[in-house]
Amino acid sequence: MKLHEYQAKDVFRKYGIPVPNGQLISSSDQTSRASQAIQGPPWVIKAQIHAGGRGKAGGVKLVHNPYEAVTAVESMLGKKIVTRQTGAEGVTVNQVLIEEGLDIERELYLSMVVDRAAMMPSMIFSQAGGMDIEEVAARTPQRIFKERVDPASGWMPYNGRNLVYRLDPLPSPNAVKGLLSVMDGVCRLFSALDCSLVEINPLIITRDGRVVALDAKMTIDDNALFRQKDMLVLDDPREKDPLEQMAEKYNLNYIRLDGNIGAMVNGAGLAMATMDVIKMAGAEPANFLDVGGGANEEMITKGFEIILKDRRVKAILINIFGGILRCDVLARGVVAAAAKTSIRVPLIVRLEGTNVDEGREILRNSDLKFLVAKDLSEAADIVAGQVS
Amino acid sequence: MKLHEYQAKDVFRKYGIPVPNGQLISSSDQTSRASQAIQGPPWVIKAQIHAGGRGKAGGVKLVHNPYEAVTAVESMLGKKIVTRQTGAEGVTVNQVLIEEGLDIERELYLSMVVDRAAMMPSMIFSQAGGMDIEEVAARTPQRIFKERVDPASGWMPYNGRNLVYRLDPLPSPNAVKGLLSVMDGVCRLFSALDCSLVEINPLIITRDGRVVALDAKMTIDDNALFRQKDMLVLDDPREKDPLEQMAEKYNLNYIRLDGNIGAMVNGAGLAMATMDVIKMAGAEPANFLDVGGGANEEMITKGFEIILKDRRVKAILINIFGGILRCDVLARGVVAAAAKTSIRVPLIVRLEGTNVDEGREILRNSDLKFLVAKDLSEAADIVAGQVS
Amino acid sequence: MSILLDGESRIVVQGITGREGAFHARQMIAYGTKVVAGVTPGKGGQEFEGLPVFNTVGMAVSEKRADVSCIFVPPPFAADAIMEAASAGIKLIVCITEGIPVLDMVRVMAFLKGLDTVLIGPNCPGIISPGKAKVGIMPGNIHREGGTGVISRSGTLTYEVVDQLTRAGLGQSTCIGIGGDPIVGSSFIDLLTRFKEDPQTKGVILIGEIGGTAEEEAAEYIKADFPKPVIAFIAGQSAPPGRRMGHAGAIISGGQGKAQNKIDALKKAGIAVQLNLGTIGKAALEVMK
Amino acid sequence: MSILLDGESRIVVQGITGREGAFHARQMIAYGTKVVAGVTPGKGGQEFEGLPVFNTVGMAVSEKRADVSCIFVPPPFAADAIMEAASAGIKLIVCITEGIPVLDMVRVMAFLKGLDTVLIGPNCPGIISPGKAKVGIMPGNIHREGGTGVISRSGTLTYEVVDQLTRAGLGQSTCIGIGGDPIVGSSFIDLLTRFKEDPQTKGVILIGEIGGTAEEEAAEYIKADFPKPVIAFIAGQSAPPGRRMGHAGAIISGGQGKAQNKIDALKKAGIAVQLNLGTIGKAALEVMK
Repeated sequence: MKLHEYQAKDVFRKYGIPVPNGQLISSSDQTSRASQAIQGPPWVIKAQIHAGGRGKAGGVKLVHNPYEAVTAVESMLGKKIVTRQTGAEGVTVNQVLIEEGLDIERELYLSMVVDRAAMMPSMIFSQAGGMDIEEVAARTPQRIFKERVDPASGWMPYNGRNLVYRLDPLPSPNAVKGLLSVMDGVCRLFSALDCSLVEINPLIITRDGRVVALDAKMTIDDNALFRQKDMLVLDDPREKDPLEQMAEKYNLNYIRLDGNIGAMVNGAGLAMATMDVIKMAGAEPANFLDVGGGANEEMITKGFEIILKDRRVKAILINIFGGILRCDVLARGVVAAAAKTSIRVPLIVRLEGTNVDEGREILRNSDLKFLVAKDLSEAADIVAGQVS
Repeated sequence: MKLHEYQAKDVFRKYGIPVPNGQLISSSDQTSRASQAIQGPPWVIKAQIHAGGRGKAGGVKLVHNPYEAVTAVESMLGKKIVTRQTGAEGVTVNQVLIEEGLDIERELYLSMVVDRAAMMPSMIFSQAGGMDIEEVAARTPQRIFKERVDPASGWMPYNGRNLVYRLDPLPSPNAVKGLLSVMDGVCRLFSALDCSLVEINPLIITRDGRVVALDAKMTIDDNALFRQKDMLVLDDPREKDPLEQMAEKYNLNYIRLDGNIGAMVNGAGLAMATMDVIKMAGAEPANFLDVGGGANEEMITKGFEIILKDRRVKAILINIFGGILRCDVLARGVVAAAAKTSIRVPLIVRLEGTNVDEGREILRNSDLKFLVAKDLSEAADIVAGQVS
Repeated sequence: MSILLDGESRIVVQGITGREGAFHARQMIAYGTKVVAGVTPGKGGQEFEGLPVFNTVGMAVSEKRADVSCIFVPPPFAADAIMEAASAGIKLIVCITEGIPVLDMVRVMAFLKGLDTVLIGPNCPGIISPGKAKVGIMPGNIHREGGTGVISRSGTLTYEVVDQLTRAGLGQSTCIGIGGDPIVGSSFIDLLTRFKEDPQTKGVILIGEIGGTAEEEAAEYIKADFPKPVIAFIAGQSAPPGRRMGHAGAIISGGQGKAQNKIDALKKAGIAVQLNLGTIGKAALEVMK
Repeated sequence: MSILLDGESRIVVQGITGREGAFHARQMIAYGTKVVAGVTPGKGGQEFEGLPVFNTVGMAVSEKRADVSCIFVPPPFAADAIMEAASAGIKLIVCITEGIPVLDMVRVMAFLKGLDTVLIGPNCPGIISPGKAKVGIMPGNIHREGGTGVISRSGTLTYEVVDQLTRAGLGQSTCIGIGGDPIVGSSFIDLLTRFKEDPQTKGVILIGEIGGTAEEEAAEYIKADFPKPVIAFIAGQSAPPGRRMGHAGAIISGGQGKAQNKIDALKKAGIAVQLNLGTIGKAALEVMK
């Protein structure tokens, strides 16, 4: 679950990580009151969307007087922003953060993630603040420093020193202290709030030697939301695809993609492989949909309904390898969904595994029109043939 | 540092560990108001002293009406209690705890210590509540259950289950829950407050299924007091030996013993070995005094003064193996102390190691009367000869 | 032989009185697996299909000599269940549970450090040594005993592959789903090392997917130190970056975890990579021969 | 040969700019020890007796190839300093600091698990391989190179014993103070194992004291697996129970840690126990011959 910048900064404040003074507004007539309440000019106007890359897409503006502020806010609120992470449709800006502009001496990068190979949280620090860190990592890996956090000890002061004292030139002793304190805070909140990502880019040192988190990204581990109720309430579903929202409600793993072949599969790995097979057959998947190993009839029905709601879908492939999910359950779910909605596109079914005969029988005896594929390759070929 | 029972129970409350309702009083005229405020009769009157074994020494009394309560309080406050842990002199009772009497169904034992061999905290649990646990451990070790706490995970629910589900017969589900919760609380406070011991004996299950800590012992790791300021203020020095208090002030490791040979040594191991040598020579040490490896002249002076203040001392042995502590520093300290106080007992000096010649010279050139021993065996023999 | 699991293994099922635990315990027993006990805290003393249910794994070990555990405990309690099994001396722990917080797994792996315990999973279908024993949720009937080892990050995708293997006449020594989470107890390499020493195993199928770098590391190991034939498949070639594809671990992020990186690394290590899932059975037959 | 420390060891001193650290760093250098750098966070770039002072141990390792660390850092920061050294790849860490909270040491030992790092101490005089190098605070001049290994929980008591050994003509291979705290990095057994393999070491003096059961465990190990002559001394025969005798670890509690228990265990294992400290040098000469 992603937090907005302003939400992450509220968390930062609680953990003693300095952030710029700012106010959140959701309509442009709040702009002048907000800018009066915050030291400035200059102010920085920042669109609150989950996707990264908003800076290049006009989602961050530096303004030097109240008029510019209003103009900047109006250019964002209610408008769509398209970044490399939003897809071509872009996302609508519902809220804007107005912050004091600070006098930056130095921009650094700081983040924390779980290092899968080391099986520990890892803090990542770099002199190359404000830049695309993936690019820095690819081009100049020697500029990226890492410290792992052993669960037996937790974050220790030396972890911070190992990072900060590699800066060249070394900042003032006060700034060193400030950096160590921010790192400690990031590590504490990362553990306490079950984060999968905390990122500050840039983390700045001001001309008067203060260390401030100018930006803030936080992602909470979805698996841990059951014990992070305070975070759960921060969820802002407005940017989510409506079909994905609906799927979430029914515990279905559904991701909308750009193609036109709807797919329903049991199991994440098989679902990915099915998308791959569709693509190799020359077509494009409209979605990833894993109904899960333990899906019941209702989940199948809902999954099938979601696919049918997607107007771009020109053909549907059902690929089920019955294991825990029995083929007869699948068949009943599909038939139930078809009874509610008219199916206006070709349906290709490939069933295998537990109770496959019963499943095929149920489908055959229904009103449903569908094509049968004997194996996965054939299924993909038939599907691709339908839309080419 | 030891806490009093009432102090430990205040801590327990903060960590959600149920304790009986009670009030602390320090004069007997507070008895009736206290007993009115607490459910009863019966009440339990408990002398607040650090030493264990007070039950058998008249320090715990069950009373059935307010008159008995006053009598019981008066029998304790201001009086000396002698237990197996106080020494023959006993300790004066300054405070008394009045508690509600509870209806006990079952008495258990629970404690947490650092397991030196495993290098982890370890929780110890036994059915044999209310008994001397050392005796239980010696006679029926199979009745003692232990769970270690891995620092990588902390106390886990399974640790508690491993202990509680070994009870035979198993208590009610509610009591099981209560026990697991107490264990969790003990472990949390043990870590958070840098305890070296937390002990609840007995931990009871009442007839109505509640789990309550009837007694409470807590010891804080002296080495961690620098970060446990909240605990430090709970220190009650009134039971300490005045000479030990004075030594503490000067960072001297001094323990008063029952013999009559004062000893001043550098280093804890050598100090213990010196006590042993004195005893083997047929005499009894009056103290353990380790002036430490890095003692300066002032510490030596103070240490020597403390030994001289002990009226039982009939002879003094100084045994110094100069390493970091140079023999000349030692000599100057002794001479300085002697200048302030008249030395009325024989002084035997054994010096060896760094700057031994300078040290001997300083002693020789002073007004001090002393005997020189060429080695440790001779030193002990001379000392023992002086008092036999 | 087979690896990790054989007909002598004595299984305790943690969470045996739950819906999933009960269903799959019966399936395992039906397959012929030696399930010796169940564990559900607070239900000790009950019976399950004639087997004793204990309050703790420790009791299942001391009373019934259990040496393998299969965990069907809900995510909030699963890390605790794994540690309980390990501390009770269980040598092979198979955790089926999906949805364990990743920081819980960080703690579990630190806890297991230095212990002589193998963890398979979590978020996995389990492990099966066909004809001997099955510990997990895979359909037993698609498997046949034979000489091919299977290691996979996936569930049904593995069934698809195993079904094709069996139809192609390639039986399996042991099939292991290592799990779809970012942190899992056993890696490809951990298991390859065991397949290397197993005389029954003639070759191995490795089924990877997007996310992390486990396949790249496996490729290096195989090139340096694994003498038997290997065929690999990677799911998620068409997956978009930044999205979690069902499995918590199946996500391309920070420029890492792309299918193409993995395919390239495997090919560079001289490993046969099968791109078309539909014909992996036949392809395996070629490579294994 | 000697154990753990020799003339090639390259020492970094953590806390070199403090009073104690500076004093003993000079003493070590005067003894001929290869001290290559110091570390004090925030003082990187300074010099100490011509040696560079770094901000981190990592820099001392990468710039000066330090492989041994000697720690003189105050108790609140000492656990951090130990972990810093271990994570920087230091192979031998000698922690002199007295007064580290025991729960800090619990964390340190869990942290060191699985790492290829030896910790001596804390609360110890250090380690010396006479004639080669000295890392710690012991007076160098009382030592002579020779064939006797010394392991002790104490400081000055060890000097007393070493002095007697030297006077008796028994030189030392390596003398280690393992420290007086309840939890120390290296046990008697850890070091006996090394002395066993060291050809220079002909026999070992073991100096124990009240508290814990380290001597009892050592006795069992020696009986089972240590072929060289051993002579033992235990301090604290006259210590009262329940009191901490200077060292945090020297306390008889819960019926454990009595000197007599230790003496009995050692004697039962066939080890010569010397009761009179005054004549331990001569006694050692008998046993070692």
